[in-house]
Amino acid sequence: MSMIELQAILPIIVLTVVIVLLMLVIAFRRAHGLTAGFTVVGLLCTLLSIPIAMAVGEQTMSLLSVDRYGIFFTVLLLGVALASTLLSWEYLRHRSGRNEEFYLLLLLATLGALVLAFANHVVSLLLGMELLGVSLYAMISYPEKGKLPLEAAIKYLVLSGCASAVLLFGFALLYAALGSMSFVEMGERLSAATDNQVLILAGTALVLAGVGFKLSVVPFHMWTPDVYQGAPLPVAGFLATASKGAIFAALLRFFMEAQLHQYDTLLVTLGVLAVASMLVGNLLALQQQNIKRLLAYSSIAHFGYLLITLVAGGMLGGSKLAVEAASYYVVAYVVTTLAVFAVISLLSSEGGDEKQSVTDLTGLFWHRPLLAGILTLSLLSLAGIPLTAGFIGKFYIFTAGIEGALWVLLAALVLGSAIGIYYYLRIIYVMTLQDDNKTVKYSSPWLGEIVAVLLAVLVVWLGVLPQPLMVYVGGFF
Amino acid sequence: MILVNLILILLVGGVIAWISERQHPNLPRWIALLVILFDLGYLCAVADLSWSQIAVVPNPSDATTWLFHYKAEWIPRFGISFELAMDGLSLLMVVLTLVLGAISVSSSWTDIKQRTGFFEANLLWTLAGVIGVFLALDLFLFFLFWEVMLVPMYLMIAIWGHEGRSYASMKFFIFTQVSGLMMLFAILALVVLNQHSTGVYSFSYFDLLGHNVGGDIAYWLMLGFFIAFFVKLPGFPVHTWLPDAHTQAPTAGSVILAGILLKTGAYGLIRFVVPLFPNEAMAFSPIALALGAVGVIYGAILAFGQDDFKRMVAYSSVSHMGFVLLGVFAWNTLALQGAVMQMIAHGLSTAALFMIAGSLQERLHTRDMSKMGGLWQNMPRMGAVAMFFMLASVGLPGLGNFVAEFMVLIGLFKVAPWVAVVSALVLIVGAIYLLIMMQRAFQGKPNEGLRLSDYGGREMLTMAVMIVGLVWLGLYPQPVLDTAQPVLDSLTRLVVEVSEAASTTDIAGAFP
Amino acid sequence: MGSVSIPLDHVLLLSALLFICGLLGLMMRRNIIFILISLEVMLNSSAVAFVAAGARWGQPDGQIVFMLILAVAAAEVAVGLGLVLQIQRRFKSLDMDDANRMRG
Amino acid sequence: MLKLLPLIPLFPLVSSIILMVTLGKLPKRMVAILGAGSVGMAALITLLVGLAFMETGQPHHQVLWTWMRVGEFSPDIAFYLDGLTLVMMSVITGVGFLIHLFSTEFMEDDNSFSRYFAYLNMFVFAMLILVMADNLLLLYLGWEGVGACSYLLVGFWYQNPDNGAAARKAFVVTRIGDTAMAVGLFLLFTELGTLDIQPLAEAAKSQWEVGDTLPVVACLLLLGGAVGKSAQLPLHTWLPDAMAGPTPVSALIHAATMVTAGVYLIARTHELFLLAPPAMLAVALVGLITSLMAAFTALNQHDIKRILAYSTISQIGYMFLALGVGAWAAGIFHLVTHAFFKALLFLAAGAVIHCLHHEHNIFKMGGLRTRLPVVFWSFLIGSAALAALPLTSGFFSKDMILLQAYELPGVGPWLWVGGLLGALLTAMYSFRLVFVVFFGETKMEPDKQPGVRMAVPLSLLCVLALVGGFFALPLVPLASAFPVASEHHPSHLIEGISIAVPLIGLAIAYFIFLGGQWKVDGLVNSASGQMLRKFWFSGWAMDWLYDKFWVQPYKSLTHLLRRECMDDIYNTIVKFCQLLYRVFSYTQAGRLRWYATSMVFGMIVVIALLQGVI
Repeated sequence: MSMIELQAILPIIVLTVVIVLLMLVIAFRRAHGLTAGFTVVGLLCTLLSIPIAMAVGEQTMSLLSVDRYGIFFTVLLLGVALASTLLSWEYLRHRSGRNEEFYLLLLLATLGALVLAFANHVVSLLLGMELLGVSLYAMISYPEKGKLPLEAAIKYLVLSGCASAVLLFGFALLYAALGSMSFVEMGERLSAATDNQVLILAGTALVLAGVGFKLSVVPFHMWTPDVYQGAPLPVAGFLATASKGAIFAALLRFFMEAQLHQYDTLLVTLGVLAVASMLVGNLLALQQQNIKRLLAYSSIAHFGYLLITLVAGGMLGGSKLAVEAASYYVVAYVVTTLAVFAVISLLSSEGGDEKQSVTDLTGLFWHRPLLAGILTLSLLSLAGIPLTAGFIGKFYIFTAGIEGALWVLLAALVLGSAIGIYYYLRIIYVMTLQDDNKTVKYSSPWLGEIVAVLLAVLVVWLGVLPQPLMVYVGGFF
Repeated sequence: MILVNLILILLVGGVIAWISERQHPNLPRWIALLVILFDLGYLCAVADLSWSQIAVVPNPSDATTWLFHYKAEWIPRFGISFELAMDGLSLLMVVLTLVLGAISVSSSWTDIKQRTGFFEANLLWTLAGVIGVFLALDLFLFFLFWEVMLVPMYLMIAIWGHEGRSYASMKFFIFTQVSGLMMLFAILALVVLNQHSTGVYSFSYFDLLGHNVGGDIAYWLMLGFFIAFFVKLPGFPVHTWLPDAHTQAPTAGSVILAGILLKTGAYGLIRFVVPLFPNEAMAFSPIALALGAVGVIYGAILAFGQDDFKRMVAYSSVSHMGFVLLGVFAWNTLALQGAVMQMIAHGLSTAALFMIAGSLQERLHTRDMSKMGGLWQNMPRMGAVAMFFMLASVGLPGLGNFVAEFMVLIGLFKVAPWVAVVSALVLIVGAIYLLIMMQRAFQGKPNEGLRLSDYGGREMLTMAVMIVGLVWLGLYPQPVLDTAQPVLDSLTRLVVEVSEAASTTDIAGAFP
Repeated sequence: MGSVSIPLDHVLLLSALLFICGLLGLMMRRNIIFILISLEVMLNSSAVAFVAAGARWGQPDGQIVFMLILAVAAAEVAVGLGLVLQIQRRFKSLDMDDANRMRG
Repeated sequence: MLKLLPLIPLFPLVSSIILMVTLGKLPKRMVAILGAGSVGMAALITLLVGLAFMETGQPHHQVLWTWMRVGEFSPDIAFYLDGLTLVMMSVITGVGFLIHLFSTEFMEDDNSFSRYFAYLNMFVFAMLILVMADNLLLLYLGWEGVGACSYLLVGFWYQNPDNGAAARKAFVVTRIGDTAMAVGLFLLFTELGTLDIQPLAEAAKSQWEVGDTLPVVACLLLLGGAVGKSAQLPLHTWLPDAMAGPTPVSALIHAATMVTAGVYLIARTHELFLLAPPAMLAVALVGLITSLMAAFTALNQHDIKRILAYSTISQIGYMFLALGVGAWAAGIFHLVTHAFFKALLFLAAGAVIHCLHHEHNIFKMGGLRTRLPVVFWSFLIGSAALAALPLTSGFFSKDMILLQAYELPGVGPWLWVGGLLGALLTAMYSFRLVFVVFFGETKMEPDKQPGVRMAVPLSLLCVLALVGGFFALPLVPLASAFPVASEHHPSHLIEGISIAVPLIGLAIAYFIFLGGQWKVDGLVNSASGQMLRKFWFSGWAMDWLYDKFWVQPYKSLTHLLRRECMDDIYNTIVKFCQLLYRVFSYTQAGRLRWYATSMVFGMIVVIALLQGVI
């Protein structure tokens, strides 16, 4: 491994070093604020290392390829991690228990996500996914001592383990059929393959199922609401954004590098999954009273929307537009979802039970207008109303879908969005209700509020001035 | 820049009104009123238009022939620009918007007692969004305004609405949103098709106009646009959001909804649907005309059955806006002029009826007409005003609504005599429900025990503005007609050219 | 490739059977310990498949993945067992059917 | 002098607006001066303008401003003055002024004095616009305007719901006719490209042949409008109910002016009707049948105003008959004389009602001849004119109509016979009224006498009703507007019969109602007699018929639709979504094993999909 290659993967190295150092810091001195602060500094250092890494240009190695695409998602994921750290700090501040190791887990999960963003090989994919996954199991059950987190963690562990096994078995079959585990080579041999069709078919199906699970695509979505509900809010936010985002990034790279878009039946399958996700996800959220479950169902739907881009990419022969659309949508989704979770978790930052029910938001507009405003904005973004990031995302998906002439998928998208508006608006409506018996004084979680405001600004910025990001994500692959 | 400022003034004014509530709860009202009047004054002062300028027939596909044009790069990746332009039609609509905006502020003066700042802010933002809709000529920007204006409107209904506001506001939002998605779809498909043939993305109206898509797909795209505007209009089977939203909205909300928001649908039909898809729109026109006629009659019939004052007025809107649809799809200058007139006249007359409903609710705490009666005795001034607007809605000649409806019908008669005859039946059916409204609310045995305050100076002044407006429209509508004429001329000519160039199919025969 | 070779298909069949066993265990078993064991079986069955595939192509990659899977499985189980302890403490039961507070 | 023309409608308009804006704040005296004075001024100017017009005899055309101009559709706000217009204007302002004057006393005690005059002035304005308009659209403006004023005035005493119902009925029923007329305007404009009356006539003559379908359709549509406004079959049912308004209103609107607007419309567009003989015949038949039906009904009423209302319907039937046979001048002549004597009758009836505690039932009156002498003489003169007793104004006009009807080739004699029957009935019911109310024993004492402001208009109208026919009124100005009728005189026998018939009617009425020589009680009280009486009393059961076949079905329909059935579609969709929500939610059972199973199921689906099975 040359110096240049080492420099290219500098962010990963820096983050690893930070993790080791953090372990030492915790060993020497247990202090919540210090740990959180160190984590923030560490993440900032990682971010700062990115320009250095980029200085050597795009590097493709046997396991990782450090390219614009990977760097882009790295920045996104580090941003999510940073925001999650600050939100976790606000969240854990008023809660008892030794929470220092939580940040360690957070960093480990981030590391896993980073690896996924660069992965161009089955092994690095596996490694990143498991690092991310195992850290998340622990994070889910770590801070809260109640029953729900535990239940969520064990469910996630078992099902995610199962999905990993399925994914691995699938890759094993593909490997057996193709003889390589690098995405690019797999793609080349796949298109040349004439025999071993059964292995390839079974392998692809299993890989699809495994990834589908991680992205909570219908019919592999069952775990999502339970895990979201049980996980502490910042963790749920991290899970919804960083974890899913990283895995989608890896999937997209796999899809593109292995040229999977040439296979019609695969596209049909993806299309069916997309339609199912859009409709089932939105329908499940329709009258859901728990916000976290509602967001889980909404994320199911959103990944249904995202799959449209893959299908469109296929119909267009792997066009850049599809990648562009997918990347933009992921960013919009991540930022918006994180903003929603930020607001909800800030509402619960006083300690005590989490504010999970929709009715807990009654009158929020009038006693916490800032947070209510941000939440409204984010929900509108999720619903795809213009001036928000979510709209540009939807715009992209529409464009890609039209270019690919995917009328059925677009019809489902329209239907799904229609249902979606209902439950997003329901929350907004509840917030506008009059609620007189809430005169509690809140100590303002200012740091968290700054994070939320920044996220909201980002939502608007991406919705109003999308051109720079469009140009950037247009340059992938 | 003038056009940008028009919108900016309202947006910033909204923020100021919101903040000013901390100083004094009355302040936002004054600020909102002044902001709107200032905006109107700004338009009049800076615009500096002469009739000769307006009379220039603009070339719809050449922005420089328009009264104003503003264009700035926005999202070059997709050829999206921040493009605003104004011609006579949009000028009329903007003026209507601002006038009714001021009226709606006045109508909510005593109605809204809580969170006035946020209320007025939402009101101003809605107006800004509507003006954006009337001015935007980049389809992306148009869609943006189209959707964004819903949000403050939604909040107005959801926060300050009446008992059923949850259902009503939700229905309003979902109906318009879903239809909006179909339009988004159609816009994007149009742009993509255009890109396929020209190689560049462009959302500019001027680039897309005259680009004949052709084929089955064009029909579907036309439908996408049509549905969005049709829902907003609202047209017959998709009108059901309107009675709920109008009934539950606060008075100012109803005024804006009926007076302005519905007009965006009509405006869209004239500006986009027919010019962008002339052949398809004309092929579709029998269906559209049938829907329009059904809506006209259906609205009137349902209005008769209502007990709720506002609901009745809402159904009358369904009925009246059907004329706009008829006018647009008859697509000759007379009918189009009628449609434009109807937009303005209906804006005024319905706004006034909603204000009366609002005043009644404020005083009686009910909208149920079966609990009213003989109110003329208690409130002769309100009764007289109500009588005037009732007669205006009935279509009494000499008032704006008559001019509009007559021109629509006479234009329509050339194209589709039987549709015109059926629609003309509304002269009878419409009279029935409006007269019974007057009877149930204001005539009959008065309740002697009731002590109600009659209209005061502010209300009378507001009403006087609308009365004068309607009389002026009814007796000397020529300025309005002259303003819209060049635009409509150019649009009709464009459509004829396209249809002639397109093919020799029998569709072309449908043009006057 | 070695002179005495077991056909790839056979090994894959074996691992598939193992995999299905694990899957069935996951679907049938209520005790969390057995569920974890089933999970382990699934993971390891895929590891076997990798080894066989590596053998087919004469590459060491398969075996490397095998070791990686062992590590992953170990980590999973470690966290899993930690959770099992907690579950036993809070739910007073290891029956996963009892852990269904969240639904709907 | 002709330039003063626009001032004529302007005076009442301004007065009306002042009265409306001041909202009853003005003192009553002031209101009276404004209300009656403005119409008086209008009458004065009409006189001046009329004199100026007589000098030249040339039609005068005056454009105020362009109303609206879109392409070739460009109606102006413009007036056209010819003999016909002048006659109508004279009637409106002249009779109108007298009725206003009468009203100042009649309505003195009413709280809404100012509102009354505001409406009444507005009516005069609208009526003037109707007759002065140079195009059909402006005419339509006046047409609808008088309708609206009629609505407002019929429902003037709004506190009684019955009045409101009557007002609505008046408005809606005439609206049916108006709609037909509007469609007629669409047709005329679409076919001929203009709505200006004179060019329209020219265009019609050059584009259409006599007997074409289009002119027939157009004329029938216009006839629809006329039938509605003039309370002819089948849209006559509103007029008797419209008597709910104050009596001077009935005199002005529902006797003298507005209801004759239909006659004016047909006369105004006679050049079109000449192109459509079937439409002409329809006009004549409508007129004749209405005239007879209404006369029978009038014979059976006991509300003084309803009798007069049916008599009005019947008399307008005569006018339609005249128009239908092409006796344009005769029709308009009858319109004028009818305006005099019917206004007189209504005002006199109003005076009776005013002095008798608002009593309407004639059988509770009686012997008023000595108690209210001024009213009695007025009523007598009015009735004589109505019955067309020789030498009264009504005689000349009715005679002219009958004679010209007789001359019509083909159906003419039949129409003449029908007209004679009508004349007989007219004499019967009008003198029945006189005998019952003013002769016999006194059943009720009047509590006051009509004052000078009532007496003066009554006396003036008496004069007009008596000698109006002597004025060469119809001949000079009308000649310029209509094709000259043939100067051929029918035989003296025919003329004699025409003169005799009303006298016979008078005699019959005398024998039955006053002298008591003829006992008709037995006939009346027999079962069939009672039924016939009831049938006639209800106005040939037309109201019942309409109620059953229009009003009730419409009400049921609206009641059925009241709860927005279109919403059911959307509610079904919502329900369906909620159902799906519940179904899917049910699958989220929270059990780990089930979740694992669902994943396996998903895998099978994916494999199947990839295989292309599904």
